[in-house]
Amino acid sequence: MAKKRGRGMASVNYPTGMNLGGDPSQALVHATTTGSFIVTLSSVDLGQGLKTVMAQICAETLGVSTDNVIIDTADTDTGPHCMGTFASRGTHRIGNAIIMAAKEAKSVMLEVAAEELEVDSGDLETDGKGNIQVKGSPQKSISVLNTALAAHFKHGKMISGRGIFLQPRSYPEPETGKMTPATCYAHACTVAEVEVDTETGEVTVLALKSAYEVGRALNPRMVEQQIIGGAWMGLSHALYETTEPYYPDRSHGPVDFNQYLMPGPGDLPRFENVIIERPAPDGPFGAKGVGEMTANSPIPAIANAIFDAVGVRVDSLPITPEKVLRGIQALNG
Amino acid sequence: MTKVAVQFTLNGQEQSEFIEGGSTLLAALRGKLGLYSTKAGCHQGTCGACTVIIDGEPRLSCLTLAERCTGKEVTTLEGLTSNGALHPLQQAFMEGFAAQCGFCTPGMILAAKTLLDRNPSPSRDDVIDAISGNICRCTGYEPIISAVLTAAEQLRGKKKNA
Amino acid sequence: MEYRKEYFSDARREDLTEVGVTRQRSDVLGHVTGKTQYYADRTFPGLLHLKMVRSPHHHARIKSIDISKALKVPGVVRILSAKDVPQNIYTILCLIQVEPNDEPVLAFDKVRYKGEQIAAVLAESEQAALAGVAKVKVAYEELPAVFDVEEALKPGAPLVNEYHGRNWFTYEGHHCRRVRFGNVEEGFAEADHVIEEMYQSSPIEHAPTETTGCIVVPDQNERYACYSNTQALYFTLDNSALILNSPFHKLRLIGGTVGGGFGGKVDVITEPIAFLSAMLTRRPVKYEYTREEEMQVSSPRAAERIYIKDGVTKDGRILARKVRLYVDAGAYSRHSPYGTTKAAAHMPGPYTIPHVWVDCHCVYTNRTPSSAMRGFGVTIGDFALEVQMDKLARLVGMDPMEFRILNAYRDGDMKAHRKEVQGAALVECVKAAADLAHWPIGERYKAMSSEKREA
Amino acid sequence: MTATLLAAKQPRAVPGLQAKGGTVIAGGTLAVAGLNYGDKIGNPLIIVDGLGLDRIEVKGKKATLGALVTMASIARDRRLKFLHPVANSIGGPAVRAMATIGGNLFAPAPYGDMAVALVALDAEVALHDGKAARKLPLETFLAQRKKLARAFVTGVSFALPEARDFRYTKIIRRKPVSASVVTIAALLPRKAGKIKSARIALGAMAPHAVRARKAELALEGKALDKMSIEAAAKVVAEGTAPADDAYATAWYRREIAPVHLKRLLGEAA
Repeated sequence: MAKKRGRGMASVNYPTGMNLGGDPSQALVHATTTGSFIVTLSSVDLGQGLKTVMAQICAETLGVSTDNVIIDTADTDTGPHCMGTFASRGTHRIGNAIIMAAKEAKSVMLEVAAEELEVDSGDLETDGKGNIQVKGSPQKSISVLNTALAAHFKHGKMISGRGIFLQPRSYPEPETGKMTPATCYAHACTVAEVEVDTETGEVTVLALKSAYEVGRALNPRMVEQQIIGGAWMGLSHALYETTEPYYPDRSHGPVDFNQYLMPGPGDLPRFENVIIERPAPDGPFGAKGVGEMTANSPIPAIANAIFDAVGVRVDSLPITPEKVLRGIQALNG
Repeated sequence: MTKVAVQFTLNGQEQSEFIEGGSTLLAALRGKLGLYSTKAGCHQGTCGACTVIIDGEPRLSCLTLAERCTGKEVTTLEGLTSNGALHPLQQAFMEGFAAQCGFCTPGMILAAKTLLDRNPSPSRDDVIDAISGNICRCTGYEPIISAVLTAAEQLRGKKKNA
Repeated sequence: MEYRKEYFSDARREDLTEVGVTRQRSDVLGHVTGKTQYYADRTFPGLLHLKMVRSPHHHARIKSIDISKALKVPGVVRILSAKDVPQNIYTILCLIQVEPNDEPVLAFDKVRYKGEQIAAVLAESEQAALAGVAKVKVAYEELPAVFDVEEALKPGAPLVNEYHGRNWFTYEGHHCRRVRFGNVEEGFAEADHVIEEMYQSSPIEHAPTETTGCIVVPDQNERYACYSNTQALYFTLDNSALILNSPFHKLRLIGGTVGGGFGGKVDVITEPIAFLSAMLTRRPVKYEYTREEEMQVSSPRAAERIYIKDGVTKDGRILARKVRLYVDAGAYSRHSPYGTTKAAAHMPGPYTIPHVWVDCHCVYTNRTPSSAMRGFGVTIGDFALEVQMDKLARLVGMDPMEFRILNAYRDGDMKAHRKEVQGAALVECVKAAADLAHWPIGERYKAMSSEKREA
Repeated sequence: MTATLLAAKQPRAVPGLQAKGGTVIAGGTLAVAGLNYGDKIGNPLIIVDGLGLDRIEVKGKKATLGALVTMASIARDRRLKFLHPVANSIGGPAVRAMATIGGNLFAPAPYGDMAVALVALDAEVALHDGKAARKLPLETFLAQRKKLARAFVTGVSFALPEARDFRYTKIIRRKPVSASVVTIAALLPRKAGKIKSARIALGAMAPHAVRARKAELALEGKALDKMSIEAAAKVVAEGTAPADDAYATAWYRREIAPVHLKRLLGEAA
């Protein structure tokens, strides 16, 4: 039995948001009578955790606890427009819209608090624990709850805000392709370690070791979810997946999860990851979109590792055992 | 439409229902009993999202005729929480960030439960085998495997202390 | 997961309390107790089930559709065909001014891929709807089909989509999306080595564990609520209203909790026909893909064929890169014209290359229309680029990490699409990955940075 | 549209019900999936749960398994330890808890791994044609299974091998369980160091499990050594008719069958 090991690497970048922009999203923020904040959206959580991160962004902007923010999505009768959840745009576009809405709501809240405390609203700050206080003299404070009650029942003011984020549309120049596809890019580099069975062409991915530059990891464990799930998908694309195994021939297309091959829980490599943060000037607290990118660098890294192990280049996806074996046989003449 | 009677224990409660002849347990649970934790991902027996426990064994409710459940004990994810207290598996899935879209989670947890009920000290390979019929497209499985191992550890600790 | 905070340390705010820290997912309790409500976790009295009559052919003329026997199947309530659809021809990206409308909601004169929708059978149960589907008789005259992107571009290839009149999408008068930067021929002439390689992928399925679907429910006031797992509510609402010729305010989309998307749920396929069915029957209607439909009929990630020709100096500088990229759009546009432009914008990868020439073709063939998927327009391009980079590094005898660092784009460089680089971080990622994998790189490369180009 | 379930009271009643268009539901893993997709499945659905066909009997050196014995119950039975790897290679635990021996005999390639093991074991199939109960060698049954679809399989029986004489491997793409690229089961009884009546069965190398007779001949009377293994591997794919499918091509299956036979027998040597 002959097994050969190899390693390969690949580095990539990925644009945040819809290519060429023109993809707005909106948010409404308002306080309840008792100082909870509701963010109303028509944005979709596919499982990546949008609802959680949007609550964090709103809380950070307002200076309240994340637990105090409720995300109400997604109903077109109540939620303002959102272009949708795709193109790694959710955190960036909707996050920015929420920051804008929350800032407006916060300024109303501070105005009310200022009247209650008889100070200038510019001298106020939130303490993140449910209070609004005078900068430098925290003993002079009012709770967010009492501020909200006062706004509703005493001042007749609505603590609310509207937000939208739009990266204006860019139109490519037809001749040269001059365009602005995106304003910020995330980055990744993956090292793949593989073992190749030279008699059968089977590839085992032993490890995927990656560095990801994400702007700012707003919720580190959830970024890690994207990274590991994405790296797994990359491995899956590299070695397994296709709806047309004999493309461009249409035959033998899989119709179930037995035939549609993806790595199972027994095919997992060791995942090791590090995070780098270079905040994007236009990202919410510097964040860039990373959901899509995480699947990309493992694919060529694995292909390059296979070459390193057995000297076979498979330049077509997926890299099946058959393609590898044919390559090995061709090398051996 | 021919209706037929079925009687079984569902999450500890006697259940008798008239269902359409030939319908699956999955259809009965979701359509008739309003228990939506059991998910329909393929109706082919290839995704595991509809996994339930019948008489201690994991079963695919999409391939199980409801009428054949007569006299049997059926557990769905709704049956795991007792008086609002989470099962250690549920706790471990939460704390281990082992769910993303959540669609495979009920089936995963039930598949894992049948393992832990039988084998309190599973190896990593035992866990891998237990969830091998359940497809997850989001997590890459790794956090799920860790969560099941963590839950097993906690369950063993509980037993020791009891 | 470890942070490498030594990079860009001065750019990082340290005063944040709610972001930058892990918080438990707000939806996870629902997930682990099975209480999270997905679109299908609802029961409506009188719900009708929709099943689709689909083309068994890759390319055929429809001679006749006979629904008479199907209407007699017990439980079948109504069968819709193209003539029932107010604006049957649409294209989803008309919302961002992509033209022309090129796809029928229900096929009538021709089918252009195997699995294409022809007639919607509405019935009291799924089984009845399936039995109805089996009884719809469609007579076809098979036509020659084309499955290969380069074959499809040749003169005399079977014409896939008459709305385009040719087998490619036209970009402002050009047969492809192009990028021209510098002069590649000059670059090749200056290079020590020139290589050209071809890369190929095949279609890939999103495979969310929850299949695509929706339930449309009429309310008492002539409005229609659609519970959907779409990734984009307004995209779906607006396209549906256009197809139905309906005032926008009559339609309502409810969703937001989805069992995995990955780009597979941005097409607008199930909702318009479910809306129409609910309008015509005044009953709730569910249209959900089976797993088989999800895998073979719903849009996959496009197959791509990519030719990359590079000129490189013996000390490892890439001087010129020429890319010809073919996106297999399948029979209809869907999101492919957009994805093809995104692919062009992505070239030549995160590297600074003085001479770049890119032609990205969006090509129509007789297969399931492709559409968006995680990494749309980029994932397959990255595979090709990065395998090519490995080949180039080996060709000039350089370490592949060092070769990437040397060519990596830096702040202030000009990209091929004539946008100045800002916020680059590729060099740092490569260095950090090398470190993580104990992959030695030279001091000269360790000293390099994305923030400035070394002398 | 709805289906009617009918519980058969006697095995002999089943073929008659099938002749009237009924379908036997054993584990349901194949039939109910078809039902869900609107396949024309015969009605009524014949349920055979009450016939005592879920029993495993071991008497002396002989095992008899009812048609409704599941993969999970085989995998739990200590007397059938040598079959555990076979049962555990089929589906995930939920499928194993449902899938039956009887169903496995009808599973089309690349499914039907238990049948591969049973062919190597020279199992006999017990069936009832409505008039009489009879027995057929499994190999004969598989070759005629389309014709025999109306007969009701009640169980299988086989002689228990010495554990060390039985070998099994299943090559898969997705781990730990997936459909077969190639499955090999081998029974290699040895006497005085020489192989006596070798049986090698292959899965996914034909529409149903088949024997690799040339490979068996190459081993017959030989010591299990490098030379005999090489000789057997060389001819193992001869006469097979594997298919191209979503998992692999026929070419690939033929190419790796010898490699895996070598590895399987090498372990045993």
